[in-house]
Amino acid sequence: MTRKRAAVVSFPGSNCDEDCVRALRTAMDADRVWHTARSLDAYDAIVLPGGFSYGDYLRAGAIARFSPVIEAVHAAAERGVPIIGICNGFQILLECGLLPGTMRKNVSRKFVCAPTTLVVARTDTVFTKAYDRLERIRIPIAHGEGNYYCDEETLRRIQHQIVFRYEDNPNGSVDNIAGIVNAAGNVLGMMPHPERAVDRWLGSTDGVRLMVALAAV
Amino acid sequence: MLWTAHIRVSVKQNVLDPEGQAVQRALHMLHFDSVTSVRVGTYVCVQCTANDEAEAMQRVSQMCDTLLANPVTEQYAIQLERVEAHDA
Amino acid sequence: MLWTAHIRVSVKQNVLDPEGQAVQRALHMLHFDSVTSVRVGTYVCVQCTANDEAEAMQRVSQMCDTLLANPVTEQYAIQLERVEAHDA
Amino acid sequence: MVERIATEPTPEDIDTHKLYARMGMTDAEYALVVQQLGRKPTYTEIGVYSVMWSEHCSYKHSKTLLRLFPTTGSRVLMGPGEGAGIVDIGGGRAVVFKIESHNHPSAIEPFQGAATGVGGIIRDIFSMGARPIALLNALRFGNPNDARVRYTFEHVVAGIAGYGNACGIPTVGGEVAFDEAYTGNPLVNAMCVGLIEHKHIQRGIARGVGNPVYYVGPPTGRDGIQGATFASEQLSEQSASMRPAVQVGDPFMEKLVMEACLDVIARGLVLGIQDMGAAGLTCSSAEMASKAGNGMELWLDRVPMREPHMTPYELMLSESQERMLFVTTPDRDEAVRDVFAHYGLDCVHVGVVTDTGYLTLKMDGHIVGHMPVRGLVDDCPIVEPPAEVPAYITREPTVYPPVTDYACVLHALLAHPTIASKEWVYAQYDYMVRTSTIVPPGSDAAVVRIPDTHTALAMCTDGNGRYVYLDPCIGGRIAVAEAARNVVCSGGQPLALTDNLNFGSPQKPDRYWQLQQAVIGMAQACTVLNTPVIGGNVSLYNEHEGKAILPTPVVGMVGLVHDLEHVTTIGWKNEQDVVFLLGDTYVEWGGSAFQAVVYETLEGTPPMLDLEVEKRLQDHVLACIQAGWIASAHDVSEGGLAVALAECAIAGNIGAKLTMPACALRPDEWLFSETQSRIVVSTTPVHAQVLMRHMQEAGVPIVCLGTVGGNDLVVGAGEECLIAEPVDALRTTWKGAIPCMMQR
Ligand SMILES: Nc1ncnc2c1ncn2[C@@H]1O[C@H](COP(=O)(O)OP(=O)(O)O)[C@@H](O)[C@H]1O
Ligand SMILES: [Mg+2]
Repeated sequence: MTRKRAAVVSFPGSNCDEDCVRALRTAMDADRVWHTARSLDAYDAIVLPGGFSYGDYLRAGAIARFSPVIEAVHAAAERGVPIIGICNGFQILLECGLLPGTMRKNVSRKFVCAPTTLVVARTDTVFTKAYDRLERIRIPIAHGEGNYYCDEETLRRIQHQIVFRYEDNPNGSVDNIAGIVNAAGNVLGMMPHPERAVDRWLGSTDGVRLMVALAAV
Repeated sequence: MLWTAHIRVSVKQNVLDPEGQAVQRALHMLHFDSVTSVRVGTYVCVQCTANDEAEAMQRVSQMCDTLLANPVTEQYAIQLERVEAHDA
Repeated sequence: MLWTAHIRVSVKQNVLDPEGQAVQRALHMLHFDSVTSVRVGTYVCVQCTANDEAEAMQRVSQMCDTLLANPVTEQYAIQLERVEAHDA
Repeated sequence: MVERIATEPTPEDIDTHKLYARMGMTDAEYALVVQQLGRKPTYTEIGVYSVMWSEHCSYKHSKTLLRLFPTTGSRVLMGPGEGAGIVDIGGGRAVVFKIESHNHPSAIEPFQGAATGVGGIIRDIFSMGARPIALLNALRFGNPNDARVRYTFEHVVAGIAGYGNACGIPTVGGEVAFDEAYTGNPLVNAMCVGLIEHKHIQRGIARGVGNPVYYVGPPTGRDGIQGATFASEQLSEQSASMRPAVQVGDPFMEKLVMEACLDVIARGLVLGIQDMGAAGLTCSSAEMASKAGNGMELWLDRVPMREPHMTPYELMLSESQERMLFVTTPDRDEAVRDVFAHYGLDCVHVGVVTDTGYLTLKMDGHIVGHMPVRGLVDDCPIVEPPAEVPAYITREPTVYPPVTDYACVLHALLAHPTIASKEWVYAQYDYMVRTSTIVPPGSDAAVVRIPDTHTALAMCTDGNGRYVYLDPCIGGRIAVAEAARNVVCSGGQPLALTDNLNFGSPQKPDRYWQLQQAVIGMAQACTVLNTPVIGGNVSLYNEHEGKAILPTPVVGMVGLVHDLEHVTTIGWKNEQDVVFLLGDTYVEWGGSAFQAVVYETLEGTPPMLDLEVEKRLQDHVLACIQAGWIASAHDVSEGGLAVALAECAIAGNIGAKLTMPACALRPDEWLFSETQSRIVVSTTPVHAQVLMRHMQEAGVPIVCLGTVGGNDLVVGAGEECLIAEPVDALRTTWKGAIPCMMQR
């Protein structure tokens, strides 16, 4: 079997791109791809990493959504390619409509960096099949706008799309949402950083199974 | 012709505004007891050229729809002002 | 009497506004070529009681001076509106 | 012929009305400028001289003192003199670091002042060609009962977070202390650490006559003009209005400029590069020319401008942020432009390296300034002001009556914002980005892995102004020793340090004496502990309406962890582990947190520090850590032994049952005195004997205090119980203090 290859898209201001590449490489090949790329056809998986694309000016992800690469991301989403948006990447996926809802400032109105415990709500996605249902995993967060919001009607509709919930809600997200997938199940957005939980020196290895699952798609 | 558009982007009425609430609490702590509600949003001031007010309004609305406001949670209001030639 | 104050807080003219510049570049990227300048600030909508317009204005200015605007880098403008009794 | 700008005062006006005085220049300095030029300077020229000869750029009051620091060592690749110092760490790699202050801007606009301080120190690191891997800071604020102090604290922290987080550099450590003395004049010192391969090391040097000089970064505005001079004055009520415009940071721009500069450097396209920091274009151009022994001609009309009608004076003195100046060769023009274009940046050809030895400024073809580079950079008259021992200095030790409720005092100490948990602060910093942070904020030193190796760097900042106030020489020694001790406790071998000297006006003899004595004490410690000074910063005139801050040298120490397995943290680990105290304890109340909290005063003499004792302690603790005998290590500092023990318990989330050894001290003295050169270590029962024997043979005082276990911290003396507190209760006090203070 040939090794799978992931694209980690760098936007101006992305800053977790290198971390994602390093974490993915334990399981698969990974390249950094600059946001001006027009095609992502060569890749088996796509990661939109964390950071402050375009300085997070106006709203996080609002400007990145117009980068040339986003069309290719839409196309890949339609083809069923697994796509993960982490932190700022999640915000971008919301802004470009690949996932429902929106992100607002943390209720504390402060940036928060901390280890958190997530409860895995779904294990039947390509991303989470290596976890146990309702398993508690340790994955850190680092964001100022991670307060997930959608209206009640939407919340009812996406119940089945919720993949991760916070055990202790750190930012005010509705329904303790930390990560959701699209209806088709191939686009995942999550605020916590799995790439920061990949070896014992970092305090948790719970992110590794996500990387491995992605490589096995 | 040059126009100044004052754009007020704010959280929709039926959506909770935690930032506004935090500011309201802060104002009460500073003894501004007369305050009954606070909403916080973004103010964007755009200068642009257009042949007339209608065109300016149409352009600025389009900017709001595509970039400046998030349709899921935000609404916007535009006030236009003509900039006199010698200022431009 | 109840008043609505629309407060526009913006970066002072001679102070750098990186957010405004980033938004301006984005608007140009989206082919809004008519845009000549963008400043981004905060919009605060405060409802408060006051006996008359002058008092309302004085209260809201004070809120701006103490909390809502940073006097070193920001300026503000206030628009007042009377809220009709049945709305309040 | 040098022409003047029509709207500006004439050289004659400047002379007769002494306009130079407003720029902070003395009559004698002005006379020297006239002598250097052979004529009266124009407004532009006197502006350039005034910032180059300000304290901030010329170090005129501190240069002779800084020479006392040892600056060389077998690992030192570059000492003071460039943007940052460089230390070899083997494998063809080196670590680059520096600390810098942004005290005065932060006093006036806390968020932007702190943010731009971080931005500036990051540029110092990447302009050397190094990849920034970590940020630290040292902060001092006044009494938090004052609402303005809380505002400053909150916004300084937000400013540091806002900038560092967006640049993708983890803020991994630092310190925050509160004392009345900093009320009108907070301290904001930021430190950046970078990694570099030897072959990529850059210098800020304008090499090669005829080579083009480029400007990269955002356009120049009227930001912070005369900022360097401003940093050399004391604060007053007028300061706030004096500034036409504060500098605003744009971390997004910084990130792009950083990536682009590291890219052109890695491609070998650059001959010399320097950031435009204090005094902007003036300082960077003059220093680059000076280091090469060349001249430089700048075409100011080509400098990108944010506002119309900017004058040469404004362009030369502006401190707009995120700008860099670099020199390359003419044939690389296109390659350089391509790299910057990739990041969406323009670079502009703004001048040329000349052989004249002059800095020549042209605007629209007219010469508007022509000044000798050497004169600007090197010939600022050095001042050696008189020093005088302040009247408050005493040799009398302080004595206090015994306290009886030890737990109550312990809680009061833990609740003191200087000692309390700083989680409220560092939770706002992204301390994990770059996925190399092995020990996050909250231990003695932060530990950051060196990518692709099994080694790491330990780093911290330290400096206790209370000790320095009472005895600057001893206080200076302690600052260095404590920083090194923190690195050792984390498993690192101290390599070198950077320092920031935050003091009052050197023109007042008692304050100059504080500076002088502190430098002497620091230099002594550097020599004995074998940690040379590879760079630093001096911030004088830290006064508010005539009242000086506590004299506060801050030491930023970096150490090498030779193997990740050596990484050690403060928390107790396992039931049954044995707790030892290394080092002797004396009755030393002067400058202690006990004194601050219980008596709300600052008096007496600080703890003494025998450098040989300190060195022996550090060497042997490190050796035992490397031998694998130590489970946790924590140095005893503010709050004394009681606080150190509580912190070990809270961090490890486990209690201990301990006993005060029989000695001549009262329990409160043993618990709260701040005697130096002490470390609390724990070890598994298996290693307890060997550790004990090793220390005894080495001549390091060691006593066994008891064992780890249970949910309570219990300390007894003979039959008497001194402290018996649930660890949860201690944690609640310690963690809750700052959030509670900020909710007021
Ligand atoms: N307190 C100090 N201790 C050691 N070196 C210092 C100290 N202060 C300044 N230096 C060194 O003097 C040199 C000149 O500093 P300079 O480049 O003018 O500082 P900056 O870049 O902060 O404006 C630098 O290499 C700096 O590291
Ligand atoms: Mg420098």
